Formats: sequence, C-alpha cells, structure tokens
Amino acid sequence: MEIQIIAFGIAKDIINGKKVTLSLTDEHTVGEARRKLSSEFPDFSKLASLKFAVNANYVEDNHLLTADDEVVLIPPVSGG
Amino acid sequence: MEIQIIAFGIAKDIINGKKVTLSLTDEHTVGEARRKLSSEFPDFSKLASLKFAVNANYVEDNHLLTADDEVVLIPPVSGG
Amino acid sequence: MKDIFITEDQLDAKACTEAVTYPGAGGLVVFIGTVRNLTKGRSVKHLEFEAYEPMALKEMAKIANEATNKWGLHKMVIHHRLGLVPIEEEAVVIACSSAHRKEAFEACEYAIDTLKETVPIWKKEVFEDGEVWVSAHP
Amino acid sequence: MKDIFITEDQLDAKACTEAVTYPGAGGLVVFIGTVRNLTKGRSVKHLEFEAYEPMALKEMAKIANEATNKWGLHKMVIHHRLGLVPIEEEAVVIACSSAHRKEAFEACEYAIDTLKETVPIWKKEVFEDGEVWVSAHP
Repeated sequence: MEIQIIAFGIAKDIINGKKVTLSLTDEHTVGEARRKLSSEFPDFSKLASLKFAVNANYVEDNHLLTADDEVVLIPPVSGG
Repeated sequence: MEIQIIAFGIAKDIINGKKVTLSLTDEHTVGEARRKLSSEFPDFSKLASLKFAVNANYVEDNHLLTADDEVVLIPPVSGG
Repeated sequence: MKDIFITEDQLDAKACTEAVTYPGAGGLVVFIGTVRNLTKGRSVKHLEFEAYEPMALKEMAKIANEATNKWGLHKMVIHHRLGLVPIEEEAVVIACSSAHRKEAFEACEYAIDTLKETVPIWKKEVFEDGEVWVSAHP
Repeated sequence: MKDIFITEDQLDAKACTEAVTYPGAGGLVVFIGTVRNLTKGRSVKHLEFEAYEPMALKEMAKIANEATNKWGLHKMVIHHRLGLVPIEEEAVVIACSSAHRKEAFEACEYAIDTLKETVPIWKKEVFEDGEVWVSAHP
C-alpha cells in the first residue's frame, strides 16, 4: 500500500520537501511507516520526538493505516 | 495627650464621621488608643480586624504615639 | 504611564500590558479584577471604592518591588480604581513580565493575593436595598 | 470574535480580554507570549511559526474545553499567530475568566503549558547567521 505523508517544521527539512510517499508491505501500521521513514531518513532519529497524526488526531504505532488517511509527521512542537 | 484619628471604610460609619479625637492619659500607645476607642464605640469589636497605621505604616499596639502623628484606622481591607 | 497608580477614571489594561512589554519578555501575565453582579446570590448595583491613598500607593509599590525581586521580573504595574465602579468594569489591573512565564504567573497571583490583604482600599457593595462594606465582619 | 483562532495578522489581546469579560466575573487572567530577542544568549531577528492548522485548532479547542470544565470557567479564548513574528510582538494570547481568580490563574497556566506540549505549531528562530527549529533536538 502506498501512503503519502505530510511533513511540518523540521520534518520538512529532513525529507527535503512537504510530502513523502512510503510503500507499506507488512502490517500497514504507523509503526511500519515509522520504521520505513527512519531507515530512509536517518536524521529522524536525532529528533527529541516524532509523533504521527492521522486525520488530525495523535495516534500510536499500532494504529492501522488506510490509503485515504491524512498522515502527518509531528516533530517536537514549539508553539506559544 | 490629644490624638486625632482618621477613619476609612466601615470605621467612618462606626464613629459616624471622618475623624475622632481621643485623650490618651496612660502609656500613649496604639494599644491605649485601641482600648479607648473600643470602649467609646463598642461596634469596633464586631469587626473581623482593626489595624492602625501611623504615618502611612502599619504599627503594633506597643507603638508609641506623638501628637504630630497621622493615625489612621484600618478596618478589614477589601481592594481588588 | 505610572507603574503604581490610583484613579477615579476607567483603567486601561492595554496600556498596563504595553508598559510591561520588553524585548526580553517570554511571558506577560495580566490580572484584571472586574466588578461582579452577584455576591452570595444577591444582586449588586455597583461598587464604591475608597482608599487611604498615600499608604495604598506605598503598599502597592511594596508589592510590586517584592514581586519583582523575588521572581526576577522585568516589571510589574498595579493600577487600582476608586469611586463608583459599575458592573463588569475593571477595579484593578496587575500586569507583569519576565523572561519565563512561570515566574510571571506566580508573581501576578502573589500580587493580587497580597493586595487584598495589605493595601488600605475598601469596597462597598451597593444593593437595591442597602449597602455593605465587604469583609468588614467575620 | 472567534474563541479559538489562528491568524497571520497581529493578535489583539484587548479583544481577547473583552471576549471573556462577563457580569459574573471575579477575575480575568490573560497570558501573552511575546517574541524574545535572545535565546541562550544569541540574538534573535524574528520568529517564524507554522501550524498543521485543522489539528492545531482542534487541539486548542480541546485545551479550552478541558480548562473550562475542570476549573468551572466562564470562558477561555486562545489566539495564536503564524508566519513571521517580530521581536516584542504577541505570538499567543490566552484569556480566561471565572467567578474566582484562583481558578482563572490555574486554568490559564494549564492552557499555555499544554499548548506548548500538544498543539502542532512549530517555531523557527531566525538569527543573523542561520535558523533553528525550536525544541526539535534533545
């Protein structure tokens, strides 16, 4: 399954763009997306944290993804 | 010694005016003024508290008064 | 603008906020005490404030200085209104700023708590059928 | 005025304050986060904010609702600015009101603390010689 992931903040710098497409071949979870992403872009491991949001909600690594989901990378937030 | 005392808030209502003059005959302290005042105006004993200020500073009952002092009755404050 | 101020005019919370703003500020905290329309279920028409002014200003300055020193603030401003204050209008404004927000929150709360204990200002609640000096009796 | 709002324009702390004022208010507390000119001793030119907007608005509304319920507030308003924000200007304004001031202080501090942890907004500090996404690295 192809998943498009949207990046904000430093995540944009790491993927060098606003979006990245990943191929999920195993369990189609956020955890699989995280592993694929980290292996493709090792700089993610340097961040203080990296969360995922699906359809504007924080999700855990066991969350199942579908092709229609809006998947967003949430590096450490710093509003205020 | 004659001492003029200035009243604010409910203290004005109790003495029915802005100022009252007391005759201090004993130790000339705030404590003596307090006793004379309470005996003349028993309603002071109903207040939650009654402090004295001399020349714009809070003072204790053992504070010695002089005729030139500005003596002010401070019933419970309620600013803000 | 005066940092410590007592007036019969309307207070200006915006001016107080601007007065504490500075390039090194990480957080500004502003407390505004407004006149409530109800006290113990009884409907209030308006409040009337009076002060022993020279001492009130002195005690307000003491609070601002103590808070500024204790919490390392950039600045604290305290403005209090006197006379008749209608419902919803500001009776007191306390604004402060510091490099970090936690200090500004603590200092601002300390200031209003202490003002209500030590500053010689008195508030009379005026009802349709009478009036009461607030906190006078136990 | 919207209670929960994200904008590229200047924030209006006065409007936020007025929005939470009501006749039953005993205390209004306003937090204003301004842009600091120094970070770790390094001189900041300005900040740049970006947000994942639909989720940021949702998380801000969640904070306002939780705070309103937990502390029995009358109302909480949260406005956040995006884009380039110069030194001394407001990046965030949080205003709330309740019958008693202690609740308003606690709720306002909770709101800014939580906003900084959960709301998907990112801040880049721009220096003369580079730029840094704040808090990105440990």
